[in-house]
Amino acid sequence: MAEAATPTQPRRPIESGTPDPFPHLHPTLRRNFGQWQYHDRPRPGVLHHVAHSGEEVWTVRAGTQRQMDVYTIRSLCDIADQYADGYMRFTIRSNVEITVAEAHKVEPLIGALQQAGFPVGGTGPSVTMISHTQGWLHCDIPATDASGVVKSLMDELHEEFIQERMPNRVHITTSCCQINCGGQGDIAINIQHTKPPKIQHDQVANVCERPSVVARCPVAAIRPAVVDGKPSLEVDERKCVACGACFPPCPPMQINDPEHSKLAIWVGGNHSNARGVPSFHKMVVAGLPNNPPRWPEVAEHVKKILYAYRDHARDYERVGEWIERIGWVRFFELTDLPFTRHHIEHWHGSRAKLNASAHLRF
Amino acid sequence: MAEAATPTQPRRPIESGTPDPFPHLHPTLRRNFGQWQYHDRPRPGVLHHVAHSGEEVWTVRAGTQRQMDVYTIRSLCDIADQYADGYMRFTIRSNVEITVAEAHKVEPLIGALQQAGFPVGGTGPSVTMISHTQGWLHCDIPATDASGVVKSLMDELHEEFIQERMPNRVHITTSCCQINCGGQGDIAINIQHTKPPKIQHDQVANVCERPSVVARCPVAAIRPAVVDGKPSLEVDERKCVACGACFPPCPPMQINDPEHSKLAIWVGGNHSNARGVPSFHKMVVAGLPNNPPRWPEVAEHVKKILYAYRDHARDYERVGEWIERIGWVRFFELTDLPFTRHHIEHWHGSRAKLNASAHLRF
Amino acid sequence: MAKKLYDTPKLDQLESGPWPSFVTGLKRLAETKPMIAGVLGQLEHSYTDRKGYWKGGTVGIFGYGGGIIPRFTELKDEHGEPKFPEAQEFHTMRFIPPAGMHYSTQTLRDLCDIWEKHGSGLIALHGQTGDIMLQGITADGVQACFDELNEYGFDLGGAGPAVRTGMSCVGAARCEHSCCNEQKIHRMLINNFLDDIHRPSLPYKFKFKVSGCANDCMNAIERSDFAVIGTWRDAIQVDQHEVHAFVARKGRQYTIDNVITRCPSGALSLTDDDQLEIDNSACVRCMHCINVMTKALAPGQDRGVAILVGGKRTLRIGDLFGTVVVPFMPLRTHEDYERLLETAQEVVDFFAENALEHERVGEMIERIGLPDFLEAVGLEVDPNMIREPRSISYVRMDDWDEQAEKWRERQRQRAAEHDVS
Amino acid sequence: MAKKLYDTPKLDQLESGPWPSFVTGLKRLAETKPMIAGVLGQLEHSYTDRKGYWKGGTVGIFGYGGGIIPRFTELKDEHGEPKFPEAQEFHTMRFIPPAGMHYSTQTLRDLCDIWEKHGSGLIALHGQTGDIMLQGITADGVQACFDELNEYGFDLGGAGPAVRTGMSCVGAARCEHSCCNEQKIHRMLINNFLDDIHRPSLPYKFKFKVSGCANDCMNAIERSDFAVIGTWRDAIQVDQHEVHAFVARKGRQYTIDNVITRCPSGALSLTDDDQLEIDNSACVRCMHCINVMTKALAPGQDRGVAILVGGKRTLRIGDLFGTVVVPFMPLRTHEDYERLLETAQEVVDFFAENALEHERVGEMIERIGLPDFLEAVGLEVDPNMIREPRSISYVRMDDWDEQAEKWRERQRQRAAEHDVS
Ligand code: SRM
Ligand code: SRM
Ligand code: SRM
Ligand code: SRM
Ligand code: SF4
Ligand code: SF4
Ligand code: SF4
Ligand code: SF4
Ligand code: SF4
Ligand code: SF4
Ligand code: SF4
Ligand code: SF4
Repeated sequence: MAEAATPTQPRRPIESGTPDPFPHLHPTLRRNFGQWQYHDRPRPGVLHHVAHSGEEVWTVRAGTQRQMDVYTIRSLCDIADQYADGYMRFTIRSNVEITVAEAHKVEPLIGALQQAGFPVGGTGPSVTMISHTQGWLHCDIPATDASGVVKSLMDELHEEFIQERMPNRVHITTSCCQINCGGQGDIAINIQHTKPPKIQHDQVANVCERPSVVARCPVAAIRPAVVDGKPSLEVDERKCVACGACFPPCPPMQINDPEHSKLAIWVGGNHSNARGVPSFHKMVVAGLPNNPPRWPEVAEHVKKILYAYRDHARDYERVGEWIERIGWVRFFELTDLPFTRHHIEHWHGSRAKLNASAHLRF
Repeated sequence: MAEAATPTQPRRPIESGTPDPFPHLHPTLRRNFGQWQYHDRPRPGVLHHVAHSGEEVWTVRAGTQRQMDVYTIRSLCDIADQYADGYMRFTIRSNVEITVAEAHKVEPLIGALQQAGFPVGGTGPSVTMISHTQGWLHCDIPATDASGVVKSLMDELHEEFIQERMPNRVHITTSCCQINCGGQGDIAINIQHTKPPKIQHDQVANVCERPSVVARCPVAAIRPAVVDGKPSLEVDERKCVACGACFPPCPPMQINDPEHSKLAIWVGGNHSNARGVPSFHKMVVAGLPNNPPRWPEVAEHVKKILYAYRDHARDYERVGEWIERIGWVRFFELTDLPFTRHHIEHWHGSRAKLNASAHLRF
Repeated sequence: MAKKLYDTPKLDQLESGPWPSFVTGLKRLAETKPMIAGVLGQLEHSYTDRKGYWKGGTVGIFGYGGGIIPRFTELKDEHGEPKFPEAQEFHTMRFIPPAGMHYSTQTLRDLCDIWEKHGSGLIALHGQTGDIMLQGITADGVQACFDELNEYGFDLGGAGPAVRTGMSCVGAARCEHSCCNEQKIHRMLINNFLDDIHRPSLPYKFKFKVSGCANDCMNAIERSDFAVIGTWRDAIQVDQHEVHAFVARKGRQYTIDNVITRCPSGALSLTDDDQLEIDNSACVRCMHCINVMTKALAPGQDRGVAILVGGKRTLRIGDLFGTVVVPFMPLRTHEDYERLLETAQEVVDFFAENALEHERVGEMIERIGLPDFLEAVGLEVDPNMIREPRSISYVRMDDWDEQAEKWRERQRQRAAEHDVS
Repeated sequence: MAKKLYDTPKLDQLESGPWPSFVTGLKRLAETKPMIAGVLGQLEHSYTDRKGYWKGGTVGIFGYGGGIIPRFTELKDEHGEPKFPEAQEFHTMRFIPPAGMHYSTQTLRDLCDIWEKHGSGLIALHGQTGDIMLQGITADGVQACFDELNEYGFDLGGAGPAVRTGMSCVGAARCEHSCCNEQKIHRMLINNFLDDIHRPSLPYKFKFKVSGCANDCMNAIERSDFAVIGTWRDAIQVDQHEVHAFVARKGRQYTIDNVITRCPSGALSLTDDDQLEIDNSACVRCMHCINVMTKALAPGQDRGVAILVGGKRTLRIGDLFGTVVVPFMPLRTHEDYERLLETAQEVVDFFAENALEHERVGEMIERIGLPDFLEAVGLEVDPNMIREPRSISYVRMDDWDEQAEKWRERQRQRAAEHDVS
């Protein structure tokens, strides 16, 4: 890449930004850049792309744990070197993709990946890798873990990763606090706090810029206060929606709670513009316990929803489209989930979410 | 109806409320109440209903001026007596409906109505009577007239009333101030003020309850003020959206202006639930002059829109459904209307009206 | 009889053209009614200046607080005298018509006669809220006019912060789509609130409208605070023989393009032998297919009404549609009707006590949130009340388990009821 | 080499099952990296207490203000000493990967080697914003690690109130749907804002993402402040021969049910001889038909990008999607690319000067309104920017004629341009 510079102390950074990917592209991809004609999927986990030039490539997609040790990465490198001229890429969902230009290399490549413990799949109408965040491993504000949640769920959904038997692709996301670094999901598993922050009043003055904490609260529930003679903050507990937005700028506003930070499941988020416009996911279950190391209640509910989708949706319907067609009345019936007052949105502009019509289903 | 009471002074009202309609129903309707099987339209202006009993009725619909003198009403009574056993009804759009139980009476009835000056039509996919409000004739806050606007437009659209050659029914509404007593319309013609109220400061103290006027303003642009030593009100002219909401509770807040109260046209309002859910109308043209006695600029624009709809919509598409299908880009093209910053909504929750997708039309 | 007729060159232009002219009618009245002559004169001024010249005031009849819309002229000469003294007063009396706006000609003739005696002879049939508007009477005349019409059987409608006159569609009287007895519902509701109609003391207006089906010919969902809409719970009634006839007459392509593909819930399909298949659990009861194939299709037999609360037009926060608060209420028995009345009473009472001044019930719901409103008026939540569940996580769900249990309990009850019946 | 490995009974349960286990990887590292042994110990505590134990702080490298996420342990014993002193510091360095996340194995191996030398050996490929996350280094180590990787060709990504690392889809490199050169756009945009990446001084974060078509595989519309999405203006390219082959292979019914009726704009029809007819003026460029019939259909040839501004996730006012501010920008010439860059610069500059503290650009637009935003950054209004025009009459339109004239002028210009070309 860049030329080595003579070291000086202190060294000025080379502000090189985003590296050029061309040196990292498989030569067949490089040659046919922008000249692809179509693709198909000869089997789950394999994409077969054909260029206008007639050249073809087969890409094998495999799951990883994202949080990888260097040994894992090197084992992937070994496989790519042996079968694929020494190139690979990663998808936005931390799957690895290794491309070969010869059909006969596909099966051995799949074998090598599986052998090394990387499940091959995640293409087409499958459940691909869950979008991954930090959690207890690294973040400063998580109420749950990310790596463990993802591992637990992917273990449960492994068959759905390696097979393509969903009506359309299923994108699952998780987030380990209500900030939600994970995206919208066909199914999203997110932390939902249920109690206002417990304030460690003695620390507020040292750690928090009070006006900016006050400004963060979406419902104006925080006001400056003096507690035990020290400047602190006070929360109007009836107003507080337990969102946790005050916690990052002010760690003494303890929002995380082993008991009261629960998990909620949302469905029908969709970023793509295929057919319908992008849509936000909607809450369907809350109050699930935060239960490491394997969060069985979450897996149980996710599977209930996932299999209702698999069994009832039409081809190409994403989870949200399916529900839109059958209606929410039937969704709650099919999944046997309770419908409560909390499903009804009450936020600015939320009237648009009410049924302002005589369209009714029974 | 009720028995005559012995007059006393002061007399206590008989709180009889809504009269029973049964004595006013044509006997065939009375006999088949709740037992209708289907209907068709043998010709524009005529509805033919068949009951499960096999009995049939033909209803002839005709336009009226709504604001009727007793002579006009009596002439309708004469016709109903002669052809229809002495019954009639009025529709929500001030059309009269006269029902006969014999097929052979239909043509003579039509003839008599037309003869007396009542156009027969307004059924099925036609342009029916425009919803009518008060205007200069009677209201205390109008910026334009209603009767004259309706008469002028219906003169222009007469052919569309007596024929059924629209893709679906067209409901036009008008309103003579921004309060909008007219409903949502496939096409709506509404007053749109463009300047803040001119305050007659010397009268405010006498006439207006200041706090309640302040409370009426949707953008909090009004504050109490003392002008020339008298308590009055003051408007922040940059905030004011010229909605006129302050005018009814406080007539010295003169919002109506011969020059600056303009007319705007809105399209795609729909109250019915057939196919899509009910929808609000959307503004497409503004700045049209308030031009009595015949408002030609309004008629010109309404016809432009109406005939674009007639020529391009599919059967059963209401105006709004048609535009939704072809898209707004094409609507503005087909009608040759300008698209401006004012078409973009900027009000609470208006983000839902922005295009938050890659769905684009060229 | 009128002293003079004023020149109205602008208004005269509204006498030409095919549509019936109100000007011609007014001129006819002006012959004998000086008030109307004055009104024409003033209206001509409005057409010239592009300004209105009426102001409000207070006019009433004994025992009632509303129902009359007073108008006094503001068009004065340099001495502050009315330019058209005959039209100094021009009040409107709002009378409630029979439900469905049906009339015997006898009643209409009597109405005309009585009105001609006391007032100007100008009648609007009808106001947008459904009133018979008798337009043009002096304050002196209203009591006698009211007394005579009231004895005859008419009552004043609403105005001001009151329950208003209601409306119901022609419905069961002549329409095959009707899923309920519109006029019975209409009269029951309105006649239950007569005190609130006649003595305005609510925070703001409150309107009832009844449409017999989802076509909503009364615009009830947007134009009333409490909309009652007929619907059904079971399967659409299909006469396959008539389906066949329809397809034979109109063609397959036409049927597919105008019926099958226009169903908003994709619930329809046409079999190869021209039978119509309906997925009734998907159907949203929109009425479209029934509208188009009215001879072949009809609403199901398990009929009732849905209730939507909160419609209104523009003021304050922009137009609102009502939203579903009762997805289905059967209306078979006396008790069923009682329940409807109770629901209306609960809503009006809660509105009366909790809305801010000049706040409509829809705006109040917007302010306090639908869940709290439902709880306050004793209605259960239901997925039919929403387009979709919440997307925003800003909510406190401490009591999730409790709320979930409520639902489960209701499901158990429902199942038990089904077992019994 | 590690002094000790702690007992991790809970985490051990995450070693079973078919999915690759991060725990197994961490344990492998812990053999030689005490920091990771400590991290495992602390994580086990988190799994037991259901609490996180990291706090932030300040760690940086010379010349840059961001790019490193510092973590210090909060898990202390009764004396206030870290329970796992090896894991007292556990910072993450965010490095920018090659656009599209392509790697030669050589580069990956070198990256592993350098990181193993300076840090823990734990690498996340990739963060949700697209960074290579090197996780686990002490403050002492960061400068040397950065220097070595920076010399090698890697640069630090964004953190804090800064422009962030960008993302672009695999696109032209391997995808037939690509309507633009994603990686060129991506690099041009990001590398133009390096100062704003490395020296955080914006009101809040600002993200760029590039997807080559409306499938938006980068989730750009919701997850970036400035989304660039490939699209086209002319007709979809159809190979009727391949359409035929598709229908022959899949069947008519399948084609109708999965392609024709799934078009959101009703733009498709299948003729009786299995030709596909497309109403390209209705088509919204959603990609569905092209996705399903990729061999038969392809985006048109007049390609370019749309720009949507304002996407973000939950904080403050709930999730927002970006909204269209440029419906179409061709990207053929050098000048075209310059225009894209200028647009981005205008947006970032206006954001920098006008957003409140901790306010994203989407929230700012929500606050000031799209029309004012467009005017401020010099973009023209277009009906493609809205789902539908305003329904609320609360607007001041004093300057209607002037605004209308602007549109007419643009239409004239456009017509003139067409005449020339
Ligand atoms: C590799 C990747 C892009 C990258 O640069 O990393 C990618 C690659 C492809 N996507 Fe994607 N998509 C990728 C993430 C996404 C995402 C984002 C995400 O996963 O978070 C989306 C939007 C997500 C959402 O809406 O929630 C996405 C929505 C689509 C769609 C629209 C699907 C739909 O019907 O809604 C298509 C079209 C299709 O499936 O034919 C598509 C199609 C494709 C195609 C078929 C394009 C092509 O012709 O090569 C690629 C192979 C897909 C396959 O798996 O069969 N891709 N695709 C991403 C793989 C992620 C993974 O490992 O699973
Ligand atoms: C008489 C009247 C009810 C009344 O009690 O007064 C009425 C009567 C009928 N309506 Fe209506 N509608 C009447 C006002 C309305 C309104 C309200 C309005 O006009 O302000 C609406 C909703 C308006 C809106 O959405 O803006 C309305 C939306 C419908 C629809 C739905 C149309 C659609 O496709 O969107 C139907 C169904 C249909 O056309 O088959 C319908 C159908 C009918 C049918 C066919 C019902 C029947 O089987 O008898 C009636 C004859 C209609 C015809 O004109 O061909 N009626 N109908 C009203 C006549 C008004 C007039 O004089 O023109
Ligand atoms: C007469 C009538 C128009 C007509 O010519 O038909 C009418 C006339 C007036 N309306 Fe209306 N409204 C009339 C039906 C409506 C409707 C339609 C409906 O009821 O279906 C609406 C829309 C629905 C709704 O209720 O929102 C309507 C929404 C308003 C509003 C706005 C209410 C809101 O919350 O947005 C006002 C303003 C107010 O009440 O402060 C208003 C106020 C008025 C006032 C009282 C103006 C005022 O504040 O002084 C008008 C008296 C005019 C006059 O001189 O008689 N009028 N008004 C209608 C009543 C006649 C009747 O009783 O039958
Ligand atoms: C590391 C990462 C998750 C991951 O494991 O992949 C992450 C981790 C954090 N995010 Fe994030 N976000 C990460 C991608 C995202 C994304 C996804 C994206 O960029 O596509 C989002 C949603 C999109 C967006 O920008 O809105 C996201 C939305 C947030 C937010 C909410 C922003 C908002 O306006 O709503 C915050 C809160 C904040 O910035 O104050 C936040 C804050 C944070 C912080 C800095 C928490 C904090 O305030 O201390 C987390 C640091 C964790 C750590 O210890 O490293 N993170 N964050 C992702 C960045 C890695 C990378 O650089 O590649
Ligand atoms: S979702 Fe919350 S806890 Fe998880 S990485 Fe993002 S900021 Fe941290
Ligand atoms: S948790 Fe959210 S709502 Fe509660 S005080 Fe903190 S910021 Fe406000
Ligand atoms: S729309 Fe305005 S001016 Fe017209 S009748 Fe209603 S309140 Fe009066
Ligand atoms: S016209 Fe409307 S916005 Fe202007 S001051 Fe009056 S109420 Fe407020
Ligand atoms: S609302 Fe329904 S029942 Fe009533 S008249 Fe209209 S179509 Fe008939
Ligand atoms: S009533 Fe409407 S939703 Fe139901 S089947 Fe007919 S068209 Fe479809
Ligand atoms: S966004 Fe479009 S161009 Fe990019 S990878 Fe996905 S399908 Fe291909
Ligand atoms: S791209 Fe989408 S909108 Fe366009 S024709 Fe294909 S399916 Fe229809």
